[in-house]
Amino acid sequence: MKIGVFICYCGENIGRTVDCAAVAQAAAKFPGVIHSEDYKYMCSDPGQNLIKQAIREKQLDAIVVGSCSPHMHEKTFRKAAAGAGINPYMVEIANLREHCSWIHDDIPSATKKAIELTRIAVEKVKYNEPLIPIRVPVTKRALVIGGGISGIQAALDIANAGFEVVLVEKEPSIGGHMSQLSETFPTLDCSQCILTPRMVEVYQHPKIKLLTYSEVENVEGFIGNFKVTIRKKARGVKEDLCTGCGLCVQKCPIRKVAKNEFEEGLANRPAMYVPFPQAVPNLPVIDRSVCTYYKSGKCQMCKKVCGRDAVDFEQQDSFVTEDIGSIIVATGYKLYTIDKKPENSPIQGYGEYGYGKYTDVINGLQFERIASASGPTSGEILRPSDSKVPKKVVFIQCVGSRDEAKGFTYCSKICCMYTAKHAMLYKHKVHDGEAYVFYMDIRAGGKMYEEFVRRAIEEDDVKYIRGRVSKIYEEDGKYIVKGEDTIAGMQVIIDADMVVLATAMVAQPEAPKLAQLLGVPYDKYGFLAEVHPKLRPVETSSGGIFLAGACHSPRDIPESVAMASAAAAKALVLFGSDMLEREPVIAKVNAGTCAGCFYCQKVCAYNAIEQKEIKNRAGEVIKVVAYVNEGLCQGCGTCNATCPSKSVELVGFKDEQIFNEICALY
Amino acid sequence: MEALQKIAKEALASKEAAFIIGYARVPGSQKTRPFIARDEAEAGQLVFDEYCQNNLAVYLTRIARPKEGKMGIVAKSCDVRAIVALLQENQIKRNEVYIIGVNCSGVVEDPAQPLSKENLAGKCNMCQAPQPAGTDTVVGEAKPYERADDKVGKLLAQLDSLSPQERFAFWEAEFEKCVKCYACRQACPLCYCEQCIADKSQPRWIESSASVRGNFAWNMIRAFHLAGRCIGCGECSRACPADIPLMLLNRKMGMIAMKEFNYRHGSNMDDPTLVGSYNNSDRNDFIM
Amino acid sequence: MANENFEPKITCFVCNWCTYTGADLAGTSRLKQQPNARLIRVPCTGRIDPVFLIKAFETGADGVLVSGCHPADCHYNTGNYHARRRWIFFRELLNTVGIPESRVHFSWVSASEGKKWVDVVNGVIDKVRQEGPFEGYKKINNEFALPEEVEV
Amino acid sequence: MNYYITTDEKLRELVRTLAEQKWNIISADKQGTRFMYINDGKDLTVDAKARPTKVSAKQFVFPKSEPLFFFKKEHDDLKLIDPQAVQQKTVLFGAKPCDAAGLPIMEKLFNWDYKDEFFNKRVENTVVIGMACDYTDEYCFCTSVGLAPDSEKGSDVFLVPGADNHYVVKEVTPKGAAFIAEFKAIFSEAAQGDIKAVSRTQPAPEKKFNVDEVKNWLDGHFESEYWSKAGETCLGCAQCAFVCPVCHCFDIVDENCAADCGRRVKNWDACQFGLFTKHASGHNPRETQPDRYRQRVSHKFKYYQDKFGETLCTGCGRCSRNCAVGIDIAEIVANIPM
Repeated sequence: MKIGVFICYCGENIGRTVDCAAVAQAAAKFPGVIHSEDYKYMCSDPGQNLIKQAIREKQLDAIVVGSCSPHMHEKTFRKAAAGAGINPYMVEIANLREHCSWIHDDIPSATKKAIELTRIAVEKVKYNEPLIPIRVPVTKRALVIGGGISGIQAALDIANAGFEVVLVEKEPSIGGHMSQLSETFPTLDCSQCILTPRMVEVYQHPKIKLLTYSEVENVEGFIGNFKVTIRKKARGVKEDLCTGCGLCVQKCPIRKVAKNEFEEGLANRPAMYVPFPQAVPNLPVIDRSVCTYYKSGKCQMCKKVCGRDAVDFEQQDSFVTEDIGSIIVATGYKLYTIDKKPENSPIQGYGEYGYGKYTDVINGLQFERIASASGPTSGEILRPSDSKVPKKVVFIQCVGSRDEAKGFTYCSKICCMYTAKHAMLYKHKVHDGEAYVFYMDIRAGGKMYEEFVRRAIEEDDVKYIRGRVSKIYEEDGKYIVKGEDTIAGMQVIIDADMVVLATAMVAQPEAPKLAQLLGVPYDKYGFLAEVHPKLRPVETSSGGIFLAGACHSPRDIPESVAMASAAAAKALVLFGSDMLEREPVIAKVNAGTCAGCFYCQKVCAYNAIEQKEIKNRAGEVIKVVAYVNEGLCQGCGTCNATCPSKSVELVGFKDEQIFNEICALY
Repeated sequence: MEALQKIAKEALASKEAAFIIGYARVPGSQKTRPFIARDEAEAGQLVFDEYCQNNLAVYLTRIARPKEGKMGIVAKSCDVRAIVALLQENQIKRNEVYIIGVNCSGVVEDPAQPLSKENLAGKCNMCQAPQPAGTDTVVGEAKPYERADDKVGKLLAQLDSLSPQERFAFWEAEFEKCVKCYACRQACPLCYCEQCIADKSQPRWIESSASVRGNFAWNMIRAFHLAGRCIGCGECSRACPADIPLMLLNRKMGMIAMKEFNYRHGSNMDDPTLVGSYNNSDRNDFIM
Repeated sequence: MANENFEPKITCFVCNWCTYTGADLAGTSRLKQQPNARLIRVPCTGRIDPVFLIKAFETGADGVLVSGCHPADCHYNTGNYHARRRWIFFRELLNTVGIPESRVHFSWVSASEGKKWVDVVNGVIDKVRQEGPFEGYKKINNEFALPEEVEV
Repeated sequence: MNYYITTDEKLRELVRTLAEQKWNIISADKQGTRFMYINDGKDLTVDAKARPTKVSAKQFVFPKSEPLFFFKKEHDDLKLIDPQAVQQKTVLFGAKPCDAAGLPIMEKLFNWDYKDEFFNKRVENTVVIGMACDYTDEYCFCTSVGLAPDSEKGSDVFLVPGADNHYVVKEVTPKGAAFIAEFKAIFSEAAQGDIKAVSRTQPAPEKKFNVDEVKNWLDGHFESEYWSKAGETCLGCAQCAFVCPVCHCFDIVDENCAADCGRRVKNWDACQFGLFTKHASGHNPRETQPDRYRQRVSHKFKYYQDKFGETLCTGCGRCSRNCAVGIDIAEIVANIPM
């Protein structure tokens, strides 16, 4: 086999700590290597041309590129190899950047390591074999998980492109957190007014199958061919019969039995309820935890008043299974509940601001409801405890966020903007009121964002104090806010009527569970991980699964919408072809040596191992051996390691390849 | 003994079994050895007593399958575990074997000597049920016998108390003796691969040389492939011409199977195998 | 101790999706590491056969590190669970033949744990450096050294 | 032929002297498992009453694994490197007649066309101190293959146990004579009259078969029904061949030392392995275990006779004594329906 080695400087990135020329010279002496060279940027057009030229001129059978991570440019170099007429799988990458030059300082030892990494790749490529990608059909149907603004946007984009979408929302209505907001920064337009038409569009779209009050139960399969089981939770109301007249809700005798979730607990609701007036779908749901019928078997008022006989107390959770080609995760965020430490979380408690103890210490979403025209105070700024107009309001930023002691290292990103908005809304409605904002820094990057904050300070006279609040306590009906003004270098004490905490955005508590179902990595906070932070920000490491909105990290509405459209575009790229090419890295069985113990079948997560009878010429079964279904095998290789006789091997990572790699390390 | 011969003759006469894998006396000796009875006259040579050390289950995967009739086999309770293990691992089907269970009162370690507390096979020390279960028929009676010192267990405890360097030196001396005759493998009822990993040459994970290093690799992998599978019959140790205490490794793996998973292979043919299944709560404390 | 000048050789077997990517992230983040580790990339920890570890020692490794996705995070759903079950046996087996835990290390490092990867790698290197060269295996490997290289 | 007298204690002293002079010293181990290198007089085991060791002494002239050469790939070149030459002087203590006789038997195979320099050099460097045997069990049959408990075949020096830990020492070959001369202090010269008669405590093994009759039968019975039953319970391990003092089959394999170098090794192989005759095509001319067992018997009692006029067996009984399934080659040969 004739092997070519190409060592990339990556500008200075590799070249600074690795003597690339020395690596190329050392590689030239490896047995089997007949061509070796180095170049400034191997991934550039001239770089790729060097490779192609060498392949053609020296009739190379295989190449090794010493460059950045294979996750970065393996595809590029495979394509280049294919362009020069050799099979793209005759390419191996030595990771000289992420795994060498960037992590070492000492040139001699980094160069020595780079030579060894190159040798590993050369030894592996000796046993590479030409492979042909596997083609599988694509189900052109998307699943969007989460019906907030991100999910709505993604669903509409895909549906409008002409493909079917299943939109799953765990709450009784779509709309998400955006439907709770009063106005949006930096334009101060009404959140509901811009969102509701989108919600209705989803509901009415012929290509969108909307499953509210539903959750993803199980995910099987792979890109282009997922099978998703969805649990439709029992509403207690038959969706096909209910007209949404609302009579049952009006007649439910236990009016204020539960905290209204939509109003962030600032109001109550009955057992039979619609989350909010503009809910989509406009269908009520029975809260079984509080409903009299489920406690004593009595009442049934709702059932009695329903003219359509739509109330069904016996309704059970039901399951639907959908064939799906691509999944977009848009499960959004939650606000950090600061009064208690969440279970199994790195997040610590944050007791000292008195949230949960002092009625008028509220969080940002609660303030949104107070400021909202459709909220519990009809948009009048009244504090929850006594419905009086607060004359002095203190807003505290970074509650939880950017505070390692509390378990958060990240910035929640949107709080600077919404706090400015809150203070501004307050000043617009309470002209004689005073608004104070405690902040660490103002992060107002974004179109018209900085101008918006300046307006709050300069036009609306919001008093910004740079510093942290150390303590809040109640005294004579006031909340004494003790803080520090780090610019003035003095202690500040404010006797406030109300305090609004800009608490951190956290991931949905169920996000890790869903991520596990999907096989998508997530960070320690439960935010889902993209496959590359810069160049593939909406893709996950699981093919065909994309991310939209705040399930990935804290972000505001325009960013979420943009990300949702990006995710939709990724799904549409997938739907653009009828067949999908899959990596041909799959297991293959040697029927001759297989003893038929079927341990491989036991460890296969994809049911890809089948049993096959081997017959002699007389047609008698002489043994039963394992057989790999190429369509199902995902190429993990667990069967290969499990097989005692090594009768099943993973193409692309065969025993001989790995054996050679290990032997290259001497 | 007569009961055994009678059952074997009947099974052969009725064509229930094509042959009976059993024990026959070595002429002029009290020793016995494996014997395959194919007709009624040969069935008259079958015996069972305390000199029947062999685990005959090994023949179920070695011998040519009959076109008609089952493979008959004489099995002690420990041998039945090997048969159940083969059932668990798809090597035989229950309707392919006719199992004549024999109640056992312990077998000898050294067949030149009579059975005694001192001359009791190591496996009999570990025996939990001398009466075989799940067989087609059972003959004989199981008399209680006195258990001897658990030599393997003691040696293992001693080995565990050494430093890693000392343990390595211990095995270096033991494996140096290995001649790679693969008697351990061939005598093992659960080593049934058509091509052993040790015979695979592309790549050659286990060097075929009987070098110390190749012997380390072979013996470690042999023990690993039997981890959670070994049923403790000790045939590997007994077959080893170099007297390498192979059961130390097998026993260690068996102890882990018991400690971590409360599992004994070959106990029940419907049990999921240890390798090939997992539990979310499997031990994780050794992983950073 | 004399071991301070000893540079151990650590052979690492890592899964493609979590640990290899985590190591990429460590690189992208320019987190410095000692240069003693050599990574061999496999799709999944489920692919890692114990014979790899034996071969690593046969090729002169002083220590081995095996790393993959955290439980429940496996890109292939269950590969790491099956791997872990094998390790439970194999590490005990190695320990019994005198290849101690201090030379055979396991970790879960996710794609986002670049920092953890650095800590794990440096920790393993330090630990093995403290252990010193794996004299036991080096001795039995000697039989395979080219004659001119044999120390007489 | 000259006779000498020595004692157990003097032999131990000899070991100490030889160790100082960097000889390789081989003795049976205390457990009776095998022969091994020793360096200390106290480890010497010379016991006429002991059962033959489980593994024979052949590996000291025909190692179980022996590098023939090493190779190193260098870019487009391949360098061959010789292994370290066999030089060291070696002495094998306490070989029983059934062990010592193996050397001249194997010597024929290793010299009939190609002269195996590794084997020859080792034999040349080795002084075999044989010893009359005083052990018999049901597996012993040296008398059936033309040997006896006091055969000197293959020994350079031969010890006959006498009373009071004394040994009568016979010099058998010039090499043995030179050895005795070199270590005069150990071996005191004895006159014929000084040699006390030594009484065996064990009867010699009974003669179980006649090798000529066996060969005659084998000549015409390749396809005999007898074989199907004879090897039926054989599990196909190589124990019998590997413990045997004369089985000499080997396989030559290349092994990796590292990615770019390796060694070519000669390893013991055995006809009872299924792989022994398996073709690359998958076809196996010796398909079943009885086929292979026939080969084992035929090679020992026919083919080797045909080629070298000798029986490839010393009657030590090791293969049978160690067999996990009780296959006794002497019994099978004796039971041939002649």
